[in-house]
Amino acid sequence: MDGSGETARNGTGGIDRSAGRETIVSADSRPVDAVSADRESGREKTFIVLPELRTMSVTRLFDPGSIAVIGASDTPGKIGYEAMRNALEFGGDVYPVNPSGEGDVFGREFVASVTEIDDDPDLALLCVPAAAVPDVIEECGEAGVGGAVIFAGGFAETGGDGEQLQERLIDAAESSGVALLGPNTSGFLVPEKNLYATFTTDLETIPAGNLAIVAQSGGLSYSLGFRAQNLGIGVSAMVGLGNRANIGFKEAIEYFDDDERTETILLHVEGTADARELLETCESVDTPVVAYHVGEQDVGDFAESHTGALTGEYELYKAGFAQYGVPTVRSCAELIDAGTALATCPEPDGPNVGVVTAQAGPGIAITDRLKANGAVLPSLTEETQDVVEEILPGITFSENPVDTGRPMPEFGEVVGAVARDENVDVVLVYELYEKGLGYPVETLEEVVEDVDKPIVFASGGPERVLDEELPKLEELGIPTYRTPESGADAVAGLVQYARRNADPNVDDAVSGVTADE
Amino acid sequence: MDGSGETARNGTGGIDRSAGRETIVSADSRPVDAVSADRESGREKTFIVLPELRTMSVTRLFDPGSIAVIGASDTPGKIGYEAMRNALEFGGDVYPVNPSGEGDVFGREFVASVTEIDDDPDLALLCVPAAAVPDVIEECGEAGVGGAVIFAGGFAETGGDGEQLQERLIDAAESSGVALLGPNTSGFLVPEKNLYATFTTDLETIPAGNLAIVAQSGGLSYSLGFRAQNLGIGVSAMVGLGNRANIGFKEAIEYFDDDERTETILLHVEGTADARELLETCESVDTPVVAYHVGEQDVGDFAESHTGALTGEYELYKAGFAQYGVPTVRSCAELIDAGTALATCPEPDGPNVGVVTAQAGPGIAITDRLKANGAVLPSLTEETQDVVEEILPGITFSENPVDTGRPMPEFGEVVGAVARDENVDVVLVYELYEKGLGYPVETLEEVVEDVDKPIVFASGGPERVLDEELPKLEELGIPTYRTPESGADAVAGLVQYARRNADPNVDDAVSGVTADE
Amino acid sequence: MTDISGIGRSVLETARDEQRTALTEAEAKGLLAERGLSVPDHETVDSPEAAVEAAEEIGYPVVAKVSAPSVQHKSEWGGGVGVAVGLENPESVRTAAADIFDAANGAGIDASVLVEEGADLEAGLEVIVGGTRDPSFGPTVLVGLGGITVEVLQDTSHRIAPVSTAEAVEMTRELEASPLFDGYRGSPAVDREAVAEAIVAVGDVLDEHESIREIEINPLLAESDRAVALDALVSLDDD
Amino acid sequence: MTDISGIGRSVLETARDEQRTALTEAEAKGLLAERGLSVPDHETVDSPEAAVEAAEEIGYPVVAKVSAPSVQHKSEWGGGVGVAVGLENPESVRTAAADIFDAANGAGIDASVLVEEGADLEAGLEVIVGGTRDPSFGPTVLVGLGGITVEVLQDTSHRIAPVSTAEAVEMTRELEASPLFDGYRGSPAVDREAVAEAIVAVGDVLDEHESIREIEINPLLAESDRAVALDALVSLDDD
Repeated sequence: MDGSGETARNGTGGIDRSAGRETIVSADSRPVDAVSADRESGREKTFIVLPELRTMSVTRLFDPGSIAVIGASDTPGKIGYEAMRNALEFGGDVYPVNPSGEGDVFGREFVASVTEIDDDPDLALLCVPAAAVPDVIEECGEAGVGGAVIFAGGFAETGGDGEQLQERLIDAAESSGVALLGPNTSGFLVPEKNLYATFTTDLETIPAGNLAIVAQSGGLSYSLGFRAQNLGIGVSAMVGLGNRANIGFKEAIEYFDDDERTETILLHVEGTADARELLETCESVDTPVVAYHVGEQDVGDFAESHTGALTGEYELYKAGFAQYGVPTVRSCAELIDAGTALATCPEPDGPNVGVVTAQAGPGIAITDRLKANGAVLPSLTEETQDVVEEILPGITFSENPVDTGRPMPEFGEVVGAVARDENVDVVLVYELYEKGLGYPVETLEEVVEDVDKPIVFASGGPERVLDEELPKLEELGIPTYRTPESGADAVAGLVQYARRNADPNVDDAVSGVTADE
Repeated sequence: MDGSGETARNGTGGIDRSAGRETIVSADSRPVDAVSADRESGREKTFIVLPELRTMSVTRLFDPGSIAVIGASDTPGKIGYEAMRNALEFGGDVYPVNPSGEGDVFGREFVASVTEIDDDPDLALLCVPAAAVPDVIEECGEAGVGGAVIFAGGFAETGGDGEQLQERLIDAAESSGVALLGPNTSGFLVPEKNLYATFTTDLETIPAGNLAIVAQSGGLSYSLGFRAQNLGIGVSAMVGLGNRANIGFKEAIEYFDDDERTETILLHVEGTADARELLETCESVDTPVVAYHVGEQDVGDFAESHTGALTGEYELYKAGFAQYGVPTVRSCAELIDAGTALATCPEPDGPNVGVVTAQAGPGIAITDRLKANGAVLPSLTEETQDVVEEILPGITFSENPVDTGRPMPEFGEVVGAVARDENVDVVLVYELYEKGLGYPVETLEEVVEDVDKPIVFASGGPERVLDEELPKLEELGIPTYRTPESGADAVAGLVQYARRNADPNVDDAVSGVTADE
Repeated sequence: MTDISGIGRSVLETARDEQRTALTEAEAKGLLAERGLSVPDHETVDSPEAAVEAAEEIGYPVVAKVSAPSVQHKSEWGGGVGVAVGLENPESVRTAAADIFDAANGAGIDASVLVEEGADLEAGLEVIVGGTRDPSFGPTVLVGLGGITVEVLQDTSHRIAPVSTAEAVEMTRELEASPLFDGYRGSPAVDREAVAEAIVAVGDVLDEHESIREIEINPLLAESDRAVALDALVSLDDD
Repeated sequence: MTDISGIGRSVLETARDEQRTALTEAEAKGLLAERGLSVPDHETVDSPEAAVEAAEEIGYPVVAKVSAPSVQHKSEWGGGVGVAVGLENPESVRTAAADIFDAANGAGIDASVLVEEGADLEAGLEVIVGGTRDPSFGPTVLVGLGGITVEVLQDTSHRIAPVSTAEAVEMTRELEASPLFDGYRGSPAVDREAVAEAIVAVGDVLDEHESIREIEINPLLAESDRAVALDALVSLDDD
């Protein structure tokens, strides 16, 4: 996090808005003033804390050695109880803080105030009502807390008094140097560290992995996290940003860019007053980012009451993500699918997809969907065609896609021939599981050692069989999918990434907004 | 099946094509002649067999009492072995037929010819090479076989000699009165009867249910069947039509319309020379049909080599399905999702959706997607708003969508209030699973008894928990989904169905091609 | 003064007997006029003098077009003399007709001249209504706006024919350019239902006459209270 | 004869000092001409006689437009006298200019007249190039075709500014109407790169001058070898 622009996000409250949805230039004035004014004042305020200290606070928040649960409770069902229970999964020190708490909770003795802890807790989980939050943050500052997660709602997203309360909160955070996640968030988790900085349940089921979920909405971060869990896919972290009073998209993305466990960042965006900063951040980081922007339709007032954000301007988000190198998707499922491919595969060199299918019908569905998403299906070299025809004399279709007609022992060799084809940047395979034949794991192991290109494998079969067999491919760095179209969507993400990050000096390096959508 | 037009489908071979993709009227001549000519000759030919006999043949094929496996083999891995093994799951008589077969296979004695069976087998599975098929079909006729499944490829889909072979096959079927499924098909299955008229493996994992899958491509029928299996959803039947030399979309749809186990027909279409007949059939049957038409992009030659069908004209299929009352989807996953909702829910009265969400972010994603798919989110009546506000004083958003902010004991009552709202035709609920609170099963049981409207429930949570808890809702006739968008897609199918089958005398009865896409 | 006598089935039979692949414009318009479509007053003549007489009866301005079964792209025919618009007086009609007859003689074809009431394109919206017999779907209809919206932007709506008027109205509403029917930049709203009736008629004609392969009304001029078929092409099966 | 002296930053300072919410058309065009955009020859005059002199220098036909900071919708202003096009001779220029000055006097405002080289709209493709300072994205640019493709069909392409020429070319290719740039129905191809340069210029100007809220060139006439800004509006922040 650098020192500029942070309070601009929600500085005076409720300014996290975007203008209307005009698609032609109109002479109407747009609500730029409040934002500009706020941006200015925000810049001044953030002068108080040096950038490196802020970065350190963010790091202490997401990677703490000790946690204070403020408002901890021994009453099951209360947020202060659930947050305490979750925090205890974590290996470091956990301190329950509650002035009216007596005795202990989960075997840890209550502390009356965060300032009385014999430690500078890195992370505080604030399970207190909204009205108390600013004062508690000041106490956190005194206590040397690094960062705080604020679960309470009732801030800028409710307008009026809530906006003022958020202003007070930001002032308190600025003067005390405490990094804030929220308010109005469900928190975050880091499965590999058993770190569950949240009050919800069942999170320990989400496996550790290499996808960082950074969602504007806490609720949607759970939709994504559980979708990944359902697919057996792990996350390096899962964060709901909430009102972004302090830690916003930029700070979270930059943090997870530096996180060694994170291979791809999955972004959920409804709208932000700092869209340009968001785009520039996505472009500047090394870790691939995939974005799910919600807001094609006018969802109006409902969004306004959510996290103080009007849903943003669809056209600009769409154009902006394309321009700044970010693949975009249209659902939670697609976000996980595309993110897994980006996190697992070598970086694709271009948009040219070689398709190999053992069944024509799914191959046609895949081809249709790939083309609709801007992929190119190049001709295969004669060399490749010769290899394929040797394996499959009289094959029904020996161009791209290559249709072997049925699963067969030589299927892996056909995939290898296409993967080695110099015209091909990405390989998409479809093969229904066939008992007695299995997947061509050994052949593909050679192929992935030999060829530094994404290979994506889609299949169908009984759930139990897929659960057993597909991981063998995944261990080779081949992401797997269970419908023809989800494989195609994952490849579409790779194709978008290749196109949108192509060397501008190369001929076909177009940003491809139209072609990709 | 009536007596007209059936051989038109592939009568003289290779005529199952559609014209180009011009979107404006051009003066170019279109390849109408071959089809018209063929249609005529087809009509004459089919005079030979009376319609009621043909219907009986189709029924004997799909609902046999006995099966002959022609080309049965005792060598594992051979089609004749796998088909035999599958057939034996079935309770009726199974006869292995092979002139060179000696002794027995799976304990059944080989018969040298189908004509030597002491029975009129209802169904013959032809595991013989393409060249032998027409003669075998004639023998089937002599033997009194009702219908035959022809697995072999090498017919019209390969052009040239294959087209002539298919002509010979059709002549043989016509003169012998045998109904044909295929050629170039993987067959069909009826899980409830343990009837697996196919050579592929692992099919017994697919549970019995109320969705009939009717796919142009055998491969894609498996993609769909296993997708359903993976979701724990059962099928009443799963059919790959292949080259449709004889049993086509019309005959299959009409058969499953009469099938009492089938509540919805899932259709996969690449292209057919009888598109109008297909549309008229969909309109005429009582069972809801949902269609997945592949062919938005030009997939060209690849499709041609598949089942003798050029991929059809996207614009006409899109407009035609809308016009004839058929909801359309764009992927295997959506086909299962929408089909399940149609098969499970009461018929929707209109396109007005009431959304209730326990988490704002997923609710926004749902609302966005619903609107993009032509759903209407009506205002709720004051009565409903009063009920909601009583339950949730100071709720953040008490219009439609209703956002309760979090799961809560009263959540089911909020859903009930919206379901009872006279402005609402369909209810879509989103609630992350919360341990200790669970789903509002008891309240919703009262609601579904009280209100005859579709209620669709989307959720997120650990897979094992969802597997345990969601069936409690499904037992109430509430279909469940595991991402926000898949719930929205399912409701979009209901909305399309309501719109496209609305009483034309009602004001908002528009076919809604634009609004729905 | 539209010559709609003796058309319909007999016009199609005649054309088939003559092994023609299309109706003449007058025949095509007659077929559509029988279904209630508005067409400009017109007369088919065989001499420049008769052209002037026809123009006097119809009233100026008029349009003169070549009329011959073999000529389908009239405006490109004969070095551009095939269509003359905005003819305001007898002399210009006579000259235009004479040019057509000369060009026909030069090309060795037997042509007539269609003299037709002139239309004010500014007074309405140019629409394309078409129908084609698809090998797979049978009769189908489409609507789009004239010019780039159809040809470049491919903004069209399709249906399987026959269609009801309500369905045809819905087709016009599906067009991205639909707001233009309601008036744009101060131009008056046009008669959407009249456009719909034209779609219905095209679908019905295709549905009833199996020998017709394709119909195109281009442009159909949608005005505030009617829609006029300014040009029409009916192509026949060439078997 | 473009009066581009002393513009750029100083023009914006002047406008701000005068608490204006927009530049005049001449100022706006000057700002764009500084960036290399083609603008028609023009001169701002304060009497009908000076208008005629200017027209003589520029060469006929010319256009006369009202020029006053308070008048932004020139063609609707003054009962329609605000813009007079296709002026072919001294008399018509004098009359047009006099009408403008009369209307200005009647309205009690201080107006000049902008006399400008006439353009042949048929010789090119009318394009809209715009840029707006979005509260969330900052400077953004858009391109679309003039007329219904932008206004009804909303066929536009957007970018966050500043953009490169290659990116701006890509914007024009994203338009559904993109084939029109390559020539349509025999009209010549237009200079796509010149349109791209205009997009680049609009983005750069917005990016560099925080006081500008919005820029619109409408139409930008794309011709075979250049693109000319026939009208331009630069709106300023009103704080």
